[in-house]
Amino acid sequence: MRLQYSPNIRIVEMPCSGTIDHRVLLQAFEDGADGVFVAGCMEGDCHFQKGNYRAKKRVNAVKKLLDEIGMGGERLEMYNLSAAMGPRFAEIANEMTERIRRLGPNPLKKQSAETTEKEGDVA
Amino acid sequence: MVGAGIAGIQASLDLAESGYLVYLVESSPAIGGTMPMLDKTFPTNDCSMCILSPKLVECGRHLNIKTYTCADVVDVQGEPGNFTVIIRQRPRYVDVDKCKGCGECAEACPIDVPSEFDQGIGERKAIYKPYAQAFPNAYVIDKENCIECGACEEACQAGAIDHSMEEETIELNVGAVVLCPGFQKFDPSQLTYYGYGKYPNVLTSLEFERILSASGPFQGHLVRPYDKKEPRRIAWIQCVGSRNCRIDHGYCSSVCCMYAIKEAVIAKEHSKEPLETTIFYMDMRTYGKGFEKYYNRAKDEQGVRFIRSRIYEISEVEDESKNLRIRYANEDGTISEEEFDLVVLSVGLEPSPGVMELCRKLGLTLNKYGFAEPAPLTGVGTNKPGIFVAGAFSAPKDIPETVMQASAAAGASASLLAEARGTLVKEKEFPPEKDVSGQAPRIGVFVCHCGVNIGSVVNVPEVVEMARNLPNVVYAGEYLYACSQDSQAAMKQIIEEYGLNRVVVASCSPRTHKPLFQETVREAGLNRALFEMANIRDQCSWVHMHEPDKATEKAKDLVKMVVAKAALLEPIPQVAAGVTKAALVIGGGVSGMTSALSLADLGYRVHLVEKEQQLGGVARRIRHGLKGEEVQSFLNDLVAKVMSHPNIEVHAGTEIQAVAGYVGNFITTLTNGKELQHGVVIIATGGVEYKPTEYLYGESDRVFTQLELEEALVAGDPRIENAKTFVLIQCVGSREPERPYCSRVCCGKSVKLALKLKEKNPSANVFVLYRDIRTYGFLEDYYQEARRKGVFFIRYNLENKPLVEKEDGSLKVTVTDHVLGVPVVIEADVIGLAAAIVAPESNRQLSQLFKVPLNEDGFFLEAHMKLRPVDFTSEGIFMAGLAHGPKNLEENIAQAKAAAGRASTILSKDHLESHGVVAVVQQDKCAACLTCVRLCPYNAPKIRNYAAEIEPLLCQGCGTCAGECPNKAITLQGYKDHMQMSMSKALFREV
Amino acid sequence: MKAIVAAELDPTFRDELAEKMKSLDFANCLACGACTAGCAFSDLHPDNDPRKMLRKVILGMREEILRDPFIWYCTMCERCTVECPMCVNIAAVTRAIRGNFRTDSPGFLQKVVDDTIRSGNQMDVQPDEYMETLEWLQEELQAELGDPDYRIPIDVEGADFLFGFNAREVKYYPNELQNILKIFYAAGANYTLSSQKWDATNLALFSGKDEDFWKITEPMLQEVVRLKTKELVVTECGHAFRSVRWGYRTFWKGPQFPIRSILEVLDEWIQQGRIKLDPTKNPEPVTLHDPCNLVRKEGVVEPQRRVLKAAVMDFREMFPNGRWNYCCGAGGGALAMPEYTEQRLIKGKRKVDQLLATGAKIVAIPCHNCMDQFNDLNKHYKLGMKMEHICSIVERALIMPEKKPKV
Amino acid sequence: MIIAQQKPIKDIAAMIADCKKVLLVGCAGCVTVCLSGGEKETEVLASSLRIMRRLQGNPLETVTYTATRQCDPEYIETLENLVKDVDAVVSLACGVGVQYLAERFHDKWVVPAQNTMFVGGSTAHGVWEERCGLCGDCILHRTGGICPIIRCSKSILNGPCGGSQYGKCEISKDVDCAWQLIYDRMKALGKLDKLLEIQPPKDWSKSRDGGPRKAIREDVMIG
Repeated sequence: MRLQYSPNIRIVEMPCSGTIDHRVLLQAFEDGADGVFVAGCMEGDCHFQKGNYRAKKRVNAVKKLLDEIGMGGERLEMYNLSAAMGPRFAEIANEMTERIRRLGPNPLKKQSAETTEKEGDVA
Repeated sequence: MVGAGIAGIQASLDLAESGYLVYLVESSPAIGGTMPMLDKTFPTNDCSMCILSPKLVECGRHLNIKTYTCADVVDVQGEPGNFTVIIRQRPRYVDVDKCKGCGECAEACPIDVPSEFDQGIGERKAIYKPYAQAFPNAYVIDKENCIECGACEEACQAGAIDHSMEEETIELNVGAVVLCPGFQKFDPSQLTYYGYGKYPNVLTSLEFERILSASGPFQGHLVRPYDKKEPRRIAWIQCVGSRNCRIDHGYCSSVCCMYAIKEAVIAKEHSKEPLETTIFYMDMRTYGKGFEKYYNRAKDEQGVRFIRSRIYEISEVEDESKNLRIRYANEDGTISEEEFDLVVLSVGLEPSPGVMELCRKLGLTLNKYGFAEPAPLTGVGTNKPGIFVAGAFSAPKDIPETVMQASAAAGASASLLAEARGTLVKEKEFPPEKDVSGQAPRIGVFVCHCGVNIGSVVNVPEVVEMARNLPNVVYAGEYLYACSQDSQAAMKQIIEEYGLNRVVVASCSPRTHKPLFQETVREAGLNRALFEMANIRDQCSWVHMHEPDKATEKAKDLVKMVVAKAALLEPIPQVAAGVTKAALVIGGGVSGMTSALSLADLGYRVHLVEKEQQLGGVARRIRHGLKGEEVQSFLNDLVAKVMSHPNIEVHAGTEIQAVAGYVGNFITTLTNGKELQHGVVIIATGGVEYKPTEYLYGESDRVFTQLELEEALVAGDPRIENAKTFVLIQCVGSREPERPYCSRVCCGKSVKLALKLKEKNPSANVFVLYRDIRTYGFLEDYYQEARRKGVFFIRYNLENKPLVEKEDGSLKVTVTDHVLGVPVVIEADVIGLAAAIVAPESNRQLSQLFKVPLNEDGFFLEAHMKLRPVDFTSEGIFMAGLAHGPKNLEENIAQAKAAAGRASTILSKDHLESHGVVAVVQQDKCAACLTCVRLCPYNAPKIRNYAAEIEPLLCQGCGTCAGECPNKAITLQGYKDHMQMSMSKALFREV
Repeated sequence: MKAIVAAELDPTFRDELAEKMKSLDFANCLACGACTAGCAFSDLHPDNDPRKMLRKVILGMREEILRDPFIWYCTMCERCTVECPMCVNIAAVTRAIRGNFRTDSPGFLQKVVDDTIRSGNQMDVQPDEYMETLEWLQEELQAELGDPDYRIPIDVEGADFLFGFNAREVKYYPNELQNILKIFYAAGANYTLSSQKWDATNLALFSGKDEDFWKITEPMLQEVVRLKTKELVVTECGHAFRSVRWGYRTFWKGPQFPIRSILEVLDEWIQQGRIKLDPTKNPEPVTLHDPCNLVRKEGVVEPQRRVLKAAVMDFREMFPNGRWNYCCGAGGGALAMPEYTEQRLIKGKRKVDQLLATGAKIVAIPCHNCMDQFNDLNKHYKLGMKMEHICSIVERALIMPEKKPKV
Repeated sequence: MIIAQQKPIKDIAAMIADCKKVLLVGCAGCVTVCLSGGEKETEVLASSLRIMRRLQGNPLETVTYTATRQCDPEYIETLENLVKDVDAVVSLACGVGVQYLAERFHDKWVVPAQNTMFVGGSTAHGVWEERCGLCGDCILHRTGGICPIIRCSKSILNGPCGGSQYGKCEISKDVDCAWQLIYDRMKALGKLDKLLEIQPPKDWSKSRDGGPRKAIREDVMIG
């Protein structure tokens, strides 16, 4: 449908959101991601029945962990949408980009002082 | 197979996959028919070429399909099972095997002539290839315009050009013939008042498609051919060459309303400046699945103007802009005049004279418009046994219906030749798989332009340059169309030359193109799993159109991530599984029974499950088909055939309890306890008539639904017999916010009911209150017959619906006449409501059992609206009939045969190969903590000797267990954690 | 218009009309609006929308139709449905309603029809008056042609063609008849006039009563048989030409013979060189009006253009023209309905705009009804243009042959 | 099996606040089964600690290893070269593992990442319940297989205490009264009379009250 959305998103393809692992999420932040979101199917529509429920539990666990370690849990989010909902994906992409812009770049970057221009245009 | 449009291609693929040798005869130099000329297709806005090219390549490369281009059938003799077909192949003057499609010859050729493919707007040389992804990927010489200068011969290094080629006559011996030669577009120059051919800014819709298309003469840049200016105001005129008795084209061409909306929407997308689009129409006929939503979105959100007025004439303004002026009448009779930069004529479809000539020779009966209308209630049959029809040649129709009819024709031909299955076919051999274990990764990166779809936004050379110095990359190159046949050949050659053991393609969506590239990688001797795709089109160029530099930046990142993952890819062994040669058909209506019979005739066992005690479904309540067919007698002998067929076992009065297994090996338990083993499933659970809440339904015994009215009429109910005034109201429950879809059959049915009422009592007053009369195709003749017989048609709109009131015992209907603009007050004796067709509640439960999705309206969601209308995404499960969506009996029968045709492509195989992406347990790390056993919905993991073990054939590859195994003993092949982590690491590490 | 009560609708009206018209095509109507857009006058004044009229017919609103002004406003020019996709013919419907259902025939339309039936011609010219005028013309021509034994052939049997013309050419504009006869003379035409029946016009074409119509036109056709001529040629008059052609096709059962317009004959003569023209005689810019009956309904389009191009220096087309021309506003017997003169002049405005756009000084008008309308428009809109028949223009450019051709 | 739960991350971080490099050791035994100390949890803990310390501007280097079990010397022998240059070792095993590491690497500071909770089993995925108190002198044969020491809040031997309502213990309505369970079971088995026998006070010397215990099997000892 060629809907335009923010170009700050990089997509990692998985067969199902149920494949996501706590470490992969944490690793993304450690590597420098400013924000991560997991897009799974609508609740109850998962082709593999429970994949997206498990993903939501794991994402919530990691969100709690991120709060505890000072990174901030809002940088990670789980969304549920179906393959047919192009407009919803674009909306999420823009919404998440705005949220991360508000939160600012990944705090680890400030610490390690070298700025990558990934988020160059962030106000 | 006569004609290689989408119908010919689909039918050939289905038959070849079911074990039959197919001769595909195409009169033009390349297969593909009209679809390659289209820019986008409705209602998904997929690029037509992108969804077609995998099928083109699959059909082109298929061992069991022999394609004859530039060939026409001249004669067919013999009887079903043994036909001799004479075909005449015109010389191509280029040897197809030698020609690499490199195009040097065309460069050298001095002759420029208008290109037929580009509808005469673009140009081509005397030696040309119809279009980029054409199959066969070879050039052809157009002798009329060739001046025999020999320049092409010199330029051709492959020595493929041979001017001495002559016409050949070839004789083929076949068992069945499928005629699907497509249609011819109506030539609007004969309607002088539109000025086509006289005014340069009046174009046909197909010409406009070429202007919109990225492979078109202007590379998708929307300009007027006349002065290359970008138009600001475009008008579409509907019913050009359709619904016109004056030129004996009284039928409706069924597709023009939808393609006009699509062209308007896509044109808006192509123009930087705001573009005003207007469609002049009589009835907006968006009756297919998802069409109404598409129309509403175009109208309400995308600002396409719809003006209900048939255009009298187009005149040209005097100044040199040659813009066009249209003087048209509004619905209230006032006159408006507007100027447009461009007018597109939505030309209809008509049979091509050459084909009609062939049909006459074959003794095929054509209808009064020259179409080969199928024998009633057969979907694909003709008056000649053994000869079937499919596609727009049988009636003007849309691509999904064409594909359904093609699969149905394939199914019908297959069942005719059931014994000969598998006798003439060859298996596909692959070279032995190279052992790459232990080798350091050597990655090849192939970046695609996809015409301008990627190249116009993402700076492809920059991406290739970046990819060249990524770790482990030994080759990086760019391709205009990575999916086209020549690029595939180049890829194989480069894998050989550079000794690649990993391949990355940066192009479009893996969903449509991964299998195609994996096939090529496998043909080059590499395991299919050593391949990964970066989607730099749907995730970059398409969605960041107006930010090219950011899109290029993102494309580079995606390639970096995928290359990092590619380095870690390991070969995955293929696991084969047997196929139970039996089918489960759910639903004993006409669709279910037709599918069951088709499969049974093919020699497979069929379990037909019906929740009622007797077969028949909703068809039990239908007396006459839309064309007057006797439905009850047809239904009874269908039931008789099913009950008596040795291969069919009917399970009545029972439903599905539980489902296990996967394609080829399903085990289903019924509520009566029986356990069935089968290889495929066809869901044909039908539809239910909506119980209206409007128009006093239920509060007066004189308000019927259509089915009730037909039953009462046939039974001679006194309420009907002595009624004098009838009011039929359309769109009751359909095209409403709660059910934003058209139930498609009610207009045809109301017209038929009105005719029946008039026939019974000519002096009766019959009113039909409608929003759009959607009697598409040849149903339009019945609409005209109803008007001639004095049925009153009054249009209402959503804001001003008819008012039905009870007034001292009688029903009063008030509606505003759409021409005179004054209210009409009708004392109705009988009111018939065109109640919607809704999805049965049981669909939700079935969707859970088989894990197949529903769309928002509750009907089952097919794998692809355009090209896989009867398949589900999960393998081995198909659908037919009202379960897919509202359609009439004829169309349901075609879809039922199509589902059987598709299912037989699986049942005809002895074993299936699993797709390989499954979870694996590293036994020594497993603490047998039972997490995986408890989590897996498919019961794939079992604990054996103190550690978990996953049954590869049961595992669906979802990775839920891998994500939660506490000791990381389970990994999902192809998607291991360290692969995903390597992608994020690569993303943020500066190269 | 008040609310329509379905019970009061009278569907039999539709069938009655169909029986009278011997066609039910009008019932195909899709109410698509093409005719409303095609009608050049539907937006100029109320009650001129063909779609609304036909809707009343289809719904069976008998009373409404019996007093719908559209029936008399419509000039029956057929532009609306010339390409109707459902083969509806609004003009035929209007005419059938006028003739079979309406009793309020306006102005003196019916009086003229009755006169024509009685006297054989539209202007009630008595036979002696007719013969005197011809004799008078004969003398004039003998003087003008300098040929004392020139005779106007009357009742000459076996001639190539019988010439039928318009009563106005005898009653008011004998000079125009003179021009025609002079041209015939120059071409050495082998023709004859009839003493019994010479006026080809027939206002019953507009009144819609077929019995009246056939009473008037049949004698004209019978004259051809009586005088044993090879064909019938009709003067520059739209509805006269249409009447004899339509009558011939619809009712005539007698022997077959061609019927042509004088313009086709002039064109033939010019091509064959039987008459020579000197265009410099007509220096001023000339434009051509296409009468609906002659051009759209009977298809005579090119001959008059070739004739004019041979006869004038500066010929300019108006737009639209030919089969798509605008009616002058006076069709359908409007000139015989003084009470609708105002509507007629409003309709004429569209034609005036066309004329001004061409910048021509002379308007060639091959039709008498149109001629009256153009004269009214000339005065009403102060155009200051000359309105002429094509024969007058041709006569002016005529190069008379030296010696006297055999008669 | 032994059930353990991870300490809050702040506490773990506090224990190693002054360390620059630590070794985190998971255990593939009981703590993997109770989802608190396997390889996955070890690496999640490591990653969390690294992020936390980097955020505080005091980056921490971590090495992770998951032993098959930490309660057998041979399995922790492999840590020999891993512990060389680390400032501390964080063990995700139960208390036994932590002490084995401490004993083996006496020059290394070893800290527990878990709170070893109890000996029990899972009643649902993610839910564990205590069942055995390791008293060293099992009396289950007298109570139909239901242990009053652990499951009765007051560990009385001759219950019920009379405070239970509707079969739930007076301390919490989520806790079953052990003796209600024992009574129901013995009644079902028709052995109610056995409950009449008065139980003498338990010999707690067999439990940890007698000091840390040792179990020796002469027959299998090597050398």
